[in-house]
Amino acid sequence: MNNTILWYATRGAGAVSLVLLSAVVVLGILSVLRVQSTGWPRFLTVGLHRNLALMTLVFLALHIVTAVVDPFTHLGWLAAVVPFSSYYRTFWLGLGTIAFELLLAVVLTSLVRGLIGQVAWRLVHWLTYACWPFAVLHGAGTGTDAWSAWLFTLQAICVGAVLAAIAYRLMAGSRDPLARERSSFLADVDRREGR
Amino acid sequence: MESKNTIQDRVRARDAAMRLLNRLTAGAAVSAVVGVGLLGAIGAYTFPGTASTSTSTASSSSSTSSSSGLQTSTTPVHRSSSSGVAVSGGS
Amino acid sequence: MSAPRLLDGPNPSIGPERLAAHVRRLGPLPKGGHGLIDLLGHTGLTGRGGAGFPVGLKWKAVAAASHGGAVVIVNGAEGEPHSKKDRHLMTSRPHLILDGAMLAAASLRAKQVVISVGEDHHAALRSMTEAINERSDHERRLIRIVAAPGRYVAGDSSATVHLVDAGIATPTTTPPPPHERGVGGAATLVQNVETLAHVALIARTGTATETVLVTVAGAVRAPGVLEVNLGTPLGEAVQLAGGPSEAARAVMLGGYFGRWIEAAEAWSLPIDPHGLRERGLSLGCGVIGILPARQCPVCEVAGIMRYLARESSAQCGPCFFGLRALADACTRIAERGTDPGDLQRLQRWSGEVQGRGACKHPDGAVMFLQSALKTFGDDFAHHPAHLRRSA
Amino acid sequence: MTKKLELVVDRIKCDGRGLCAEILPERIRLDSWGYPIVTPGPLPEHLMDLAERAVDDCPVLAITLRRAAVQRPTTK
Repeated sequence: MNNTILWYATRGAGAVSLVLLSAVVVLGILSVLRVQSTGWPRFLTVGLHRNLALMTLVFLALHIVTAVVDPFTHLGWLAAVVPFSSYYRTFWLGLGTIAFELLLAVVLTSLVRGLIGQVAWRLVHWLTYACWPFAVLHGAGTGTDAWSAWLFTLQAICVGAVLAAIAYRLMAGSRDPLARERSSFLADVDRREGR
Repeated sequence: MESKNTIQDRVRARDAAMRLLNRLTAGAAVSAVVGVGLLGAIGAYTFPGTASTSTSTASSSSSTSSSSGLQTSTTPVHRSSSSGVAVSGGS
Repeated sequence: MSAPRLLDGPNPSIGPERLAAHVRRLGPLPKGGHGLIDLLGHTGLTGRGGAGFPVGLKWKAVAAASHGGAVVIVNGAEGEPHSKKDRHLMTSRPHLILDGAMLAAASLRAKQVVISVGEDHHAALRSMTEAINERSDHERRLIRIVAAPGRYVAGDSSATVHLVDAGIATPTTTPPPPHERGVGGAATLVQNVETLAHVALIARTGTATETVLVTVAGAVRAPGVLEVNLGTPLGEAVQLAGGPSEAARAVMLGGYFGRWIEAAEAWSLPIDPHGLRERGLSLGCGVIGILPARQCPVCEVAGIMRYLARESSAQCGPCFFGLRALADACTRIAERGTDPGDLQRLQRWSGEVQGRGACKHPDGAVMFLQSALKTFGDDFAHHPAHLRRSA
Repeated sequence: MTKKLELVVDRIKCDGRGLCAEILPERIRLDSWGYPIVTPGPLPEHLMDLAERAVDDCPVLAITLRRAAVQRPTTK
């Protein structure tokens, strides 16, 4: 098997994973914002969010495996699991390892959400906001051709889309129609110690 | 109460959306696979190195850029140049 | 001799009866146990907090689910705006309530007795606290008091359990009901104070008590708490409260989760949980509210619906939004006059709200409104626009 | 004892996202305020997959499948 192909596959899969991950993050935010329209019910956003998340893992696997087995970079499997353990671009690669492990945690907990409960699942899911930036930095730092116009544009689009979604979410506030009244009533009947 | 009719409408809308979901997912999968090849090719094309190698890379990869066709005769060039990358990357 | 009454003994208005006097009058506290549970079943005693659930059945359920760690909650929150009978009993006969609580604890092998008293009912809080201090060390170790927030849903059994458990008086999702899984997951008996006072007498005499506490409110000369014999005609109770202070239009029986009855029909009704149930009515928490003829029932109902909407804990959407929509529609009819559209909406929304809360708050409010629409049908159908509001 | 399952909504958890009604219109509709009204009773076989989908997709885990239960006595 030709090593150069591995080398290119690693970078291609990496870039595709970043695009997919960004799309997943945007879809996740859109579902929180209860975006819908005729022909686009809410479960479509959620379903796509889930499917693309799983797809991201597949291409991430391709990205990592091809990188590891490429005898030229000879990273070794350790670098794939232990952050900052590779001699090659230690820092930037370490970010990628962290991002991968965070994403793994987020996806796996989502698969067993019913077992671990909504609260725990939600806490872990917030890690997405750590995972995604790590992934972006990893791409920018490690990508040999990070600054080639192509990849740069791609990354710019991803970052722009996600930041826009986050800004929208921050401006929108809670979409739970009961959030305000519920908390004000709660405050009125809360008799816990130390309050 | 809900009239039978509107329930049927909503069932139809549900089925349509389910189909759309499957199509979008499949589409994403295909374009992602293509993307790997394409971006790989672009990677090869914009690969740092001497003008001569990069142009030779360009001709070879652009001829087969769309996807998986990269592993044609151009390999040795890339091998050498990619080793050059590792160095330049390290610097 | 006739069966003893809750308010026998010294005049209730002079304050709490001390332990010594209480024991001198009624004798020592008998033993609880399965015998008592069966006895309560035979006497047919029903809860006096509002739901009227058979006491024997509830104790059996707790005993079955209890594994030596049951909890007894004495519910004296009395969040019902017009009801005064629970605090009246707590301030006059605290030891009768404590006796009932201890009998429940003994019969259910409970390790904890918690008395929930409305935090604004200062006299009741003081009376119960002093009474507990008069009891034996063993009992004092068992019993504690919590102050319940003065909100309507704080009286709900799951809200009371939540308050004791977590310090938050909001209802929680049932099933499972508290008598299966309550405080700390243990089987929990939530019983109204008056109910437990009856238990204390039944355990001593071995026979059913024959009285009930009611609060007569509204257009009567001497509104207040009365202890009347079961089966007493409602009109007689109203006479005992000084009689109507003016021409009466209707009677609200059972508080804000109760029913409206035209005055003419109401006077002859027997004050008796079973008798009323047979008529599709309920004594509820024992409130008998007299609506004067000069007052507009539509405005009165609108005001109460606004109150009940405000009192939703805003945890369940159908309850919060549904009750608010119903209250707004009632208020529109009250202020701008009848609109057929609003009358239809009241019916449609009632159907959408019924049975769709974690607790019974939405159901109680909707049944109250339905009874008002039935009793005051004409008033709702031809209500002129005017701005008279009732609190 | 049948193995029949029914859908149950936790009214407190539910915040009216409405996905369940989109996924299973055969059994779930939304009230005037966007909260699900579930047709009571056990689910027919041919709807089980969609019902499970509705349960899995609920963003707040408010709707669950449970064995068609007997009514418990409830107290206030």
